[in-house]
Amino acid sequence: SFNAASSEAYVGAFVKGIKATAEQYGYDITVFENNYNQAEQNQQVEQYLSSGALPDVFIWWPPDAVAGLGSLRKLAKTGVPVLKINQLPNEQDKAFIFGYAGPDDSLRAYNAGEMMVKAMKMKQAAGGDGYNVIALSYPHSYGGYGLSINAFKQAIAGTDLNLIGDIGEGFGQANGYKGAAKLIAKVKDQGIHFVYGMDDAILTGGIKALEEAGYNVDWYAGTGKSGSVDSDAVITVGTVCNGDKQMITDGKQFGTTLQSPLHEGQLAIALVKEYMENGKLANYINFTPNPSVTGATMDFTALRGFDGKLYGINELCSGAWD
Amino acid sequence: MENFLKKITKDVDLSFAILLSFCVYVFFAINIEVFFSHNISFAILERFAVLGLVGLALTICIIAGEIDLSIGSNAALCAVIVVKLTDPLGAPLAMIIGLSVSTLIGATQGFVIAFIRIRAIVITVGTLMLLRGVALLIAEEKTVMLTDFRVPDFITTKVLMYFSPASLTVIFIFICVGIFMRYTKYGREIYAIGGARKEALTAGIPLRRPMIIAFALSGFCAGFAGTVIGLKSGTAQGLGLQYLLLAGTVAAFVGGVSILGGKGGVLGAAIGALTVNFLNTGLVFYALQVHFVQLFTSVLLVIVIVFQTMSRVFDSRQARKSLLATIDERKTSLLEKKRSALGR
Amino acid sequence: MSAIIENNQLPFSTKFLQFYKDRTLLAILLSLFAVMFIYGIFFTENYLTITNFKAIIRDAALYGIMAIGLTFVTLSGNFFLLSLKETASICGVTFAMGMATGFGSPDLAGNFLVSLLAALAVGVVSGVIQGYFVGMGGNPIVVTLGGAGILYGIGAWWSDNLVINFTRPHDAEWLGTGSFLGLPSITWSFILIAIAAEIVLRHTNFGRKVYLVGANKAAGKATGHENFSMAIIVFTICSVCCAFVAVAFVAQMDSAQSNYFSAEFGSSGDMTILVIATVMVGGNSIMGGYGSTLRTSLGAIFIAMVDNMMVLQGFNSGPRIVGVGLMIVFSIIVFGLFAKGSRAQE
Amino acid sequence: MSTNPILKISKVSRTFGAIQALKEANFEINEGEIMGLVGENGAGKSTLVKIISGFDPGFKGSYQINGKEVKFETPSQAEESGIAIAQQELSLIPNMSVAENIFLTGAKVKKFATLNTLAKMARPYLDEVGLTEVDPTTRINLLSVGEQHLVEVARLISREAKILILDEPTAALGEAESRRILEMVERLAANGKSIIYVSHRLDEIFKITKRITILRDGVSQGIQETKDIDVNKLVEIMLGRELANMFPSKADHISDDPKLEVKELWPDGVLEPVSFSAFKGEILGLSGQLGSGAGEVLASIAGALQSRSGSLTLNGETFLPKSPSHAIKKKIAYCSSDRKKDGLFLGRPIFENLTSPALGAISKYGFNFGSSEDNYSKNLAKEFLIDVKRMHDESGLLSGGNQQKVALGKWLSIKPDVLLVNEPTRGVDVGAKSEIYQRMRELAARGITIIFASTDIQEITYLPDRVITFYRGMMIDEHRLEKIKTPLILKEITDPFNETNL
Ligand SMILES: Nc1ncnc2c1ncn2[C@@H]1O[C@H](COP(=O)(O)OP(=O)(O)OP(=O)(O)O)[C@@H](O)[C@H]1O
Ligand SMILES: Nc1ncnc2c1ncn2[C@@H]1O[C@H](COP(=O)(O)OP(=O)(O)OP(=O)(O)O)[C@@H](O)[C@H]1O
Ligand SMILES: [Mg+2]
Ligand SMILES: [Mg+2]
Repeated sequence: SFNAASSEAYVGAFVKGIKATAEQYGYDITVFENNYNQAEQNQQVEQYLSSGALPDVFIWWPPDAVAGLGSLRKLAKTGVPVLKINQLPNEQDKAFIFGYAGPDDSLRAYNAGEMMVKAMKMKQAAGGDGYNVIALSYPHSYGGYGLSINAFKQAIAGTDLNLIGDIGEGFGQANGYKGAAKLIAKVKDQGIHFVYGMDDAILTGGIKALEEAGYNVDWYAGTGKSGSVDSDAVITVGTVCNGDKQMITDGKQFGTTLQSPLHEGQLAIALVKEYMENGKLANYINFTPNPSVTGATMDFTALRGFDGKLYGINELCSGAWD
Repeated sequence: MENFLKKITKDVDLSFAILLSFCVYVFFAINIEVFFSHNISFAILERFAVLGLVGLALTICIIAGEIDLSIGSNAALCAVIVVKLTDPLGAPLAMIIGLSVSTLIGATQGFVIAFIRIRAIVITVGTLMLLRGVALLIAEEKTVMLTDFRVPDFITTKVLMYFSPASLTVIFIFICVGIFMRYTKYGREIYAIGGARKEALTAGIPLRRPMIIAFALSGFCAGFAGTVIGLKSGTAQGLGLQYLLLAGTVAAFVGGVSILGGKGGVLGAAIGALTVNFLNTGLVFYALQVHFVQLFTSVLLVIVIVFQTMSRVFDSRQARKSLLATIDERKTSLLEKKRSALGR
Repeated sequence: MSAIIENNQLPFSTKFLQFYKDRTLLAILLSLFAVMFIYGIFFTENYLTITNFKAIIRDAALYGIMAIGLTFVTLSGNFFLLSLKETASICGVTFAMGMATGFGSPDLAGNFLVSLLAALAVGVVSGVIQGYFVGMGGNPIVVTLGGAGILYGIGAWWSDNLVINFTRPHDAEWLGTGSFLGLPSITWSFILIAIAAEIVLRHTNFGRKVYLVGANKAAGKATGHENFSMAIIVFTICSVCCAFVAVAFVAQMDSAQSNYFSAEFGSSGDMTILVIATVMVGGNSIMGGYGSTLRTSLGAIFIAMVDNMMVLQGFNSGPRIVGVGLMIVFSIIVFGLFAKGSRAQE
Repeated sequence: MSTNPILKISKVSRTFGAIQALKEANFEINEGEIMGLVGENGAGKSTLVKIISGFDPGFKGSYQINGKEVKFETPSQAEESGIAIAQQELSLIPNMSVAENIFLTGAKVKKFATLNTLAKMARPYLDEVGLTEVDPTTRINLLSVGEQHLVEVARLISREAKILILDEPTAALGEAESRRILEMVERLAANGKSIIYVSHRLDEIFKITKRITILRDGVSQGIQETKDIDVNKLVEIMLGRELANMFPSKADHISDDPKLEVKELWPDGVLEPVSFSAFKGEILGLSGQLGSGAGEVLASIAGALQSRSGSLTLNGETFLPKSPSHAIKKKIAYCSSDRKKDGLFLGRPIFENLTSPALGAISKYGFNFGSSEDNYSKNLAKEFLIDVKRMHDESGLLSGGNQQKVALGKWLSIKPDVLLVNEPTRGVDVGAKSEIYQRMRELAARGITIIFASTDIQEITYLPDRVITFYRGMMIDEHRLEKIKTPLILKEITDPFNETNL
């Protein structure tokens, strides 16, 4: 498997997952990491291939959905089947891979959008108003950005919600914070009522910035998790649950759409198994589930992994989910 | 040949660089059975095509007594331009445009440095950011990529077992630059302003010419590195390639170039780049986490630093010894004269 | 031959300018500000708001503090510490480790003081070691470049390259997200450190030595001020500043990770470069012996202003980097041209 | 001279900041003649020849070659019209080979050449200057200083120019090497080259030149036919005054309690250990040419130069300074010969320079607030007549003279027992010179022991109470008060063993 550095919490969990499952099925797997750096991966691929030793299957996670094509072509040229993960295949890829395993960026974002609409309704019910949304995004140069932002817009289209700001400072909490701080300064006096984080790591940083700027992001009314919303709170919704669980438990984050690196790892191996056994995949695109999770539902959420076992949310999520 | 050997043995830093790279290679050759194979050698040369160029770019600046932080951005910019223009204009024209932009940028920096008399490191801190942004703009903050992959396929095809058109071109560039630096008046001027700027100016060397040439050269090399990367993968990003600066600098220093300027050369740059490549390539087979690769690379650099520090101390000791020796041999005869003349 | 004339009671303004005898350069910096202001006022809405200026200074604070530390290195003629972000990274990891695990001993877990001291200690050690090599005559650029990779490697190795979280509430919140009299603690830290640094440079023997050794190492040696100890001290100061920034930032994020400060994908770019640029935009002489931490602080705010304004103008990261880069190059060239008059760099 | 000159300079002025290096100076030279250019330090000789050779376009006045007005922006332009120079400061690249250095730059240098071809091309020129045994491919920094100067000359003649300029070529050479240069110069002149020869060694000037141009404080004092002028006349024109009168009168006697005793001190670069003692309140002069060992002895007393063995005894303590700071602690102050290199912090204001050795004196607990430093430095400034108005100016903006006053004056801040000065007045204008001499005398009178080394024969004759002469790393002799006579000392520092009869 060629993938990004396990320094990234999500990738870290993914690597754990894929190794564990591979072991379970008796495959042995080598993981090549890179620093979210396509050029670096290209060279690794080059070097690995030059060693002449070929595996039965390549599992390929491009740091950049588009820029990875060079490496993909090299891998494919060897005749060894390639499974693409994490980044939805685009037209050029199709010729070189036998399938895709990973999240559905669009669905993920769409669910987030719907969750926000739901929250908006609850807030209205509680007598709050204000419908301005800001998005804390991936860098706009990054492949996943387009899919996500469009799906999200779709989900909130037709409602009162309107997107007034979108900044892509970078990945992770640190950049999430920086970006949010800047965006807040910009749109402050238009008013901010809803925040969409393209992933929870970014959102966690964003929430810190919001709090510092004096916003109330705690959506629980006095009643606790009764499902009613504090009418003047800024509602934040994230995805991927790779951030800080505490944000949700404290009610600073309304909800997230679960995306489990564990699933992704397991699914990848499962598909490899399927492909090895009957030479093809039942279906070409295979998504990991992206259910919505809110503070209210969180503790009861459990999902079946692709190994058949049932996993609690803490096992499924990456980031600060012990 | 034998005076070539003489030259190497005279230059302590260079010979140490050679020794070091030899050790690294042997280490991996022993521990990884496939390492000593022409496939791997091919891969190493492929990587050399990039890192070597960047190392060369930095080596030239350092020889001129300056350091250019903007090469990473310059490379990225060139990569973006070339990849973007290859589809409409065809690779050759695209390369010409991209490379002339990079070279021009280098030359401009050289001019500014010579004209204002500021340190390159100062101005290139700024241009690092500037060019990075420009690259991002030209790429419209997306990843630019080819639709037609014949070019990448061509430049990565194997020739003569070890080489590809890419690596062959780079080796050719190395030879040309090497000849230029060592055998032409202009090359020697670059060494001069690097090694002893005050003396060079007193000798009547115009600061601007060598400075502009040096930075134009390094800009060209950086740009070419970017071109190779871009065309090999068929894609380019505005934010990419920042890692080249570090890798290239390490390569240059491991190659034994002296930061004080005026010393080192193309050969050293090549060896430095190879050493780093041996290391990286070797480590790939251990499938280590990224930070270990960085760790080991820096350890390599530290070894060089320690060696150079020690050899400097040793040199000064030697210098004093020889001084005292020459005095002692002049002593007897002169003191003899003194006795006879002054009766004391 | 000029007779001896007491300069009795000069007007205050002259005294002030003599105090900052590098008047031209300071003037340039200030006029640059003026331009930014005027542009900002007329062409950017909610630029002139208090909150926005808070945001600007808040932005400047993090790399501003690092830059102040680096200014000591530069003024003392030891060029740069190229391992800024790596030092910060390893110190951040150390701090988070302390807050999360208490370095193995659970009763220490979450103990702010212990974690802080540990982080600073790491900064001191790395500063002393690198300073030692430089003092021995090693070239700062090479030495600290080597140091960078090693520090990062160790930090990542130790933290197994994972995010280290410690949950709220914790004792470091006051530093991370807390604020006092309406200003975030980190902003206060920036202001206080800036003042302290300026006092040290202007009114202590150590500060004077920094300038003297920076201006001329040989003359320094001849008058009994060796660069050996100087190098060790300034590199330590700089590293400690990095450590402090790391602690503040980690305290704010309730988490640390070895690559927090190397924004590979952050459009704001590489922390180390940003900090160096800040020192240069302050118009400090890279050859040493000339400049001040005040100018560095102004430089930091200046860069933050440019970036902030472009955000408010709704620019994407691309143009923003261009803008900041342009401003840096521009001011460096202007400084260069003027410095040429009063004092050539060579 | 009826023949009209091939090079003619008239009413040329050059100012640096506030000082005027050249004031409407005139100069000319004919085909095939050797023109001497003399004048004391700072008279403007180098400035003039820099202008002639295109290194210094920033002058006012007329510059004609073969009657045609010319304006050189760069050295290479001057070279194209047949002018080449070997400058006073070394201009060789240390870690380049001899051959590469000779053919480093210039219009006529081959664009492309291997080291071996360069070596072949360099051979004849090296032979010409007598470096027959030097391999052109050896690195410059492996050569002795003398040999390096010869390489400079070799580069000069390799330019194949019509007009050759030598700015103090023999300053660092021994007699034999010097003589070779002189012969070469005469040979070149015989082949129809015109040569401008700048030197402080008047014997050389009289030996080879046909005419002499004399500069005094940037003003040319007319051209003299060498044959109808003698040394004293020349010196008089050069200095424009009676020699002695700018020196303070000497002490009437030398106290006999030794303040500093130097025992068996063996500095690097000196042939044998030297022992002598310096008395309270005297001015002791160490006289000798470059590399004679006088400077070395001074430096190693100050801990600035390593020495193989030996010890000092000062105020009853016996020790050997390991470093300048060690010496400073023992109240030994050392003012080196090169103020720009390690004497001054050129970028820093004057007052900081003045207090730099004694920061402790101007601060409490390491802090330095208020005006204590101001007053402290002002007093020092007054002592050395440094303009108090300019205390906050960069010392680099001062004239050579004032710079030297600062470099020297700063040492009073440590209240030294012994003050060591190497070349007290190098590159210093006449006015400042006599001030510095006055100051040194006053300090001595206050009981400070002053030891200075100098290559300037005047000041070594008229300033000190006692003189010790050095020759090629050996201590030769000692003279007191009225026994100090110029000819005697000149003899002892140039040719103590009657080897040469120039
Ligand atoms: N670059 C410069 N900037 C300012 N002043 C200068 C510069 N070069 C020379 N001067 C001053 O011009 C005057 C003449 O200097 P010059 O070097 O021509 O004297 P010189 O006759 O060559 O002395 P010497 O015999 O010591 O070589 C001196 O006062 C010197 O300080
Ligand atoms: N050796 C030198 N190197 C550099 N600059 C020099 C040198 N000698 C003189 N100068 C120039 O001379 C100027 C000062 O010359 P001047 O002889 O008038 O000294 P001054 O200090 O201004 O006069 P005063 O002695 O009355 O104070 C400075 O601007 C400086 O540039
Ligand atoms: Mg001169
Ligand atoms: Mg004067």
